[in-house]
Amino acid sequence: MLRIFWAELAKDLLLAFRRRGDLLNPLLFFAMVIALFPLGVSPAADFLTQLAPGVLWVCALLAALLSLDNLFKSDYEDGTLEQLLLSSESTYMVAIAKSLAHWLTTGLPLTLLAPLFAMMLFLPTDAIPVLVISLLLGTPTLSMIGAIAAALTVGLKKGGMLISLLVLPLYIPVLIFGASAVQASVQQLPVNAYFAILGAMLALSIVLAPFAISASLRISVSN
Amino acid sequence: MATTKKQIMPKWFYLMASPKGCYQITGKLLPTFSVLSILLLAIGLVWALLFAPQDYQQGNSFRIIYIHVPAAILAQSIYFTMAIAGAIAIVWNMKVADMVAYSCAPIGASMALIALFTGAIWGKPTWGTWWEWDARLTSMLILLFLYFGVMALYSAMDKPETAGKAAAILSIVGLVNIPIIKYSVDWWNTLHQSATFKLTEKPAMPAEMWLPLLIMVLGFYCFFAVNLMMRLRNEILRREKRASWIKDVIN
Amino acid sequence: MLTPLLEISELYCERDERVLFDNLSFKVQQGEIIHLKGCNGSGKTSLLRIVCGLYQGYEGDVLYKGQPLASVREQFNGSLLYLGHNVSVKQGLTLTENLRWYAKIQPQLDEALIDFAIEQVGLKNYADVYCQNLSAGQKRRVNLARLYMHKNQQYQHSIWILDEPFTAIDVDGVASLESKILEYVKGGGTVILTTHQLLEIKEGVRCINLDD
Amino acid sequence: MQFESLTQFFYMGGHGLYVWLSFALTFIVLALNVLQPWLDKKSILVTHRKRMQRESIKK
Repeated sequence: MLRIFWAELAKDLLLAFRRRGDLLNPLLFFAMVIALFPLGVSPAADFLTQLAPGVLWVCALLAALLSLDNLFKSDYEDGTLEQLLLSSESTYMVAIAKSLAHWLTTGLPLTLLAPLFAMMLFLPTDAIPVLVISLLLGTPTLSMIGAIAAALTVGLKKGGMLISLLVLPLYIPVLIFGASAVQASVQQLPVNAYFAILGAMLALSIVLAPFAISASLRISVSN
Repeated sequence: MATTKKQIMPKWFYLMASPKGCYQITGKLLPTFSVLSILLLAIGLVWALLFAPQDYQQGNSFRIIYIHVPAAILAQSIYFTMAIAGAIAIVWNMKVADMVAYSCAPIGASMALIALFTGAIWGKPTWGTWWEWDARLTSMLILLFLYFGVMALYSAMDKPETAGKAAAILSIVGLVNIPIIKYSVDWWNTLHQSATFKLTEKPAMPAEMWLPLLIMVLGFYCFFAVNLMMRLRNEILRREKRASWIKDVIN
Repeated sequence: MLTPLLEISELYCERDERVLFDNLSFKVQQGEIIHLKGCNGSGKTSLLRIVCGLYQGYEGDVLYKGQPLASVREQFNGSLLYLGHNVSVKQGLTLTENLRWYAKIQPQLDEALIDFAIEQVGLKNYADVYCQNLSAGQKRRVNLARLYMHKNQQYQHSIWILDEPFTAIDVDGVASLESKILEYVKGGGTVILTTHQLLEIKEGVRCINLDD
Repeated sequence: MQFESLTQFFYMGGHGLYVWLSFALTFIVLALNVLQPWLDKKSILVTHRKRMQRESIKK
């Protein structure tokens, strides 16, 4: 049961490592969009401070979203996805492994880079740990939910735009609580409640999403 | 597999489960429901517009409630229906349930649309703005997005069977999320105190106000039933083109 | 008589407005070699995918040891090796890495046999080459190597479903593959394959023609 | 009866625009919902008839 999990995780991470260049793209996207806000709206410090929690979270969310398209694509195209579905080991574990790999290659780097951009948006330093923790709890959920949409659209020629359409409404709760947590810490309010809820959503998504993912994969392959 | 199911469910269920049986039954039910819905909507409309008293705060703009609330209720219960049908379609891999889910999506979307329109229009006299980020409207907007997602997925896939299954999964995922979304939006709303005074939140409505509302709600439900059956029958015709009984229908 | 390993009954399947099979039924006994024939587009690949449980857009039953496929999927998958049209190898991994991954996700394969398998398909010198540098035929053979990794004592009740296994393979490759298939079947294995060439193997081969 | 005259009924105490606009939009959307499947059915039947003719010619 765990055997296929590790095998799949190792495979995806190894492949990702061999194409290191691609790992940078979401991060660069993150950086550029962040830079757009002071340019587009206003560089005034107090204003950006107000904006920062929402902007940081929205950008992280979009960056994670854009990398979803390739989550299952290559496996689907070269046929290894079929072989995975034909394994006697559980597809549930495959789903978790793939989502985890996606998080490790996008969500985690984004989280680690976030403080840097938080500085650029004048987010108070004592709010930065909260930002990091909220991203740590939130971005895996995004990967789990996003994997469902990726699995549903993997068989389609032009899945890219569709994924965002399917997944963004489902991202809203994570966005709300993630951003609110940072907001609260900016206003010196307690944040534990937010973390608890983000954690709960993460747990829920880890338990339920893989069912949806594996079912979607079977459907997509059968198309 | 069918044999194992036989014991579980009542007989009519299997009649409905077969496209042919479903087509015939809905054919019988359609006229009744059409008459019923027209009647209810007509009565409700006249009552709501002419006889229902106006609200002491909102005056006559309050009459919008008689379409806003039914549409909002329908939008939610149709999504529920769609997801349940989708679940049945996947678990028992039942064609008709799949088609029901498919037919639900556009109706639900238009209900959500109506709820949003009327809510916005209503907002103008009550809040002074066309749009207010009020919790109800916001979650209704998100619900509309969910509907659009399901419909987009349907239209993106070329094989109806696959499209049906995929969209079914999506709608189930959406169903799981709806309570979370609602909860989060409500919280977000209380966080940023926007609308001081909520649409449709009335202290104990008098009977002459809520009776027509009740009738309108029933009318909308009947309309949904009629519309669903129409679309469902079309879908059956479209997909069962090889079946022999279709030929009798066509000629 | 004993229950057949595989039973396909009253299969109906249509793809893009064309009926591929209408109430197609056949049984597969253990130790048989089923040779699916038919012109291009006669639905050979679709049939194989249906039997594997990869393609669901059909009506009718596919039974494995008398059980519907969906209900015994794990057991069935555990005994199945499917060789599809796709090469099913990761370009970014070396030949050995690919096979090791297969050995991990498909327990009926033996990791210890990797080197032997690579040698059998004549890619000894390519063991550590990235698959993106291999030719089409060589990639094909990487996938074929899985057949040589099948755990020897587990031929009983197991099935190979091979879609055009001989394409892009040179003459001696074909010969060795056929002898492997023969050994496998002798050991109690069962094979369903499609190919346009005629097989050297004769005994135990049953042809099913999808054209009529 | 809440309104003395027809003009008052349309005026709705200054809220006429909003009330009538929302009711009109609702009506339009509902009407489209009925119309679309109705037209759809016609087209489906036509295509089916065409297909059956083709197939009967083949035989």
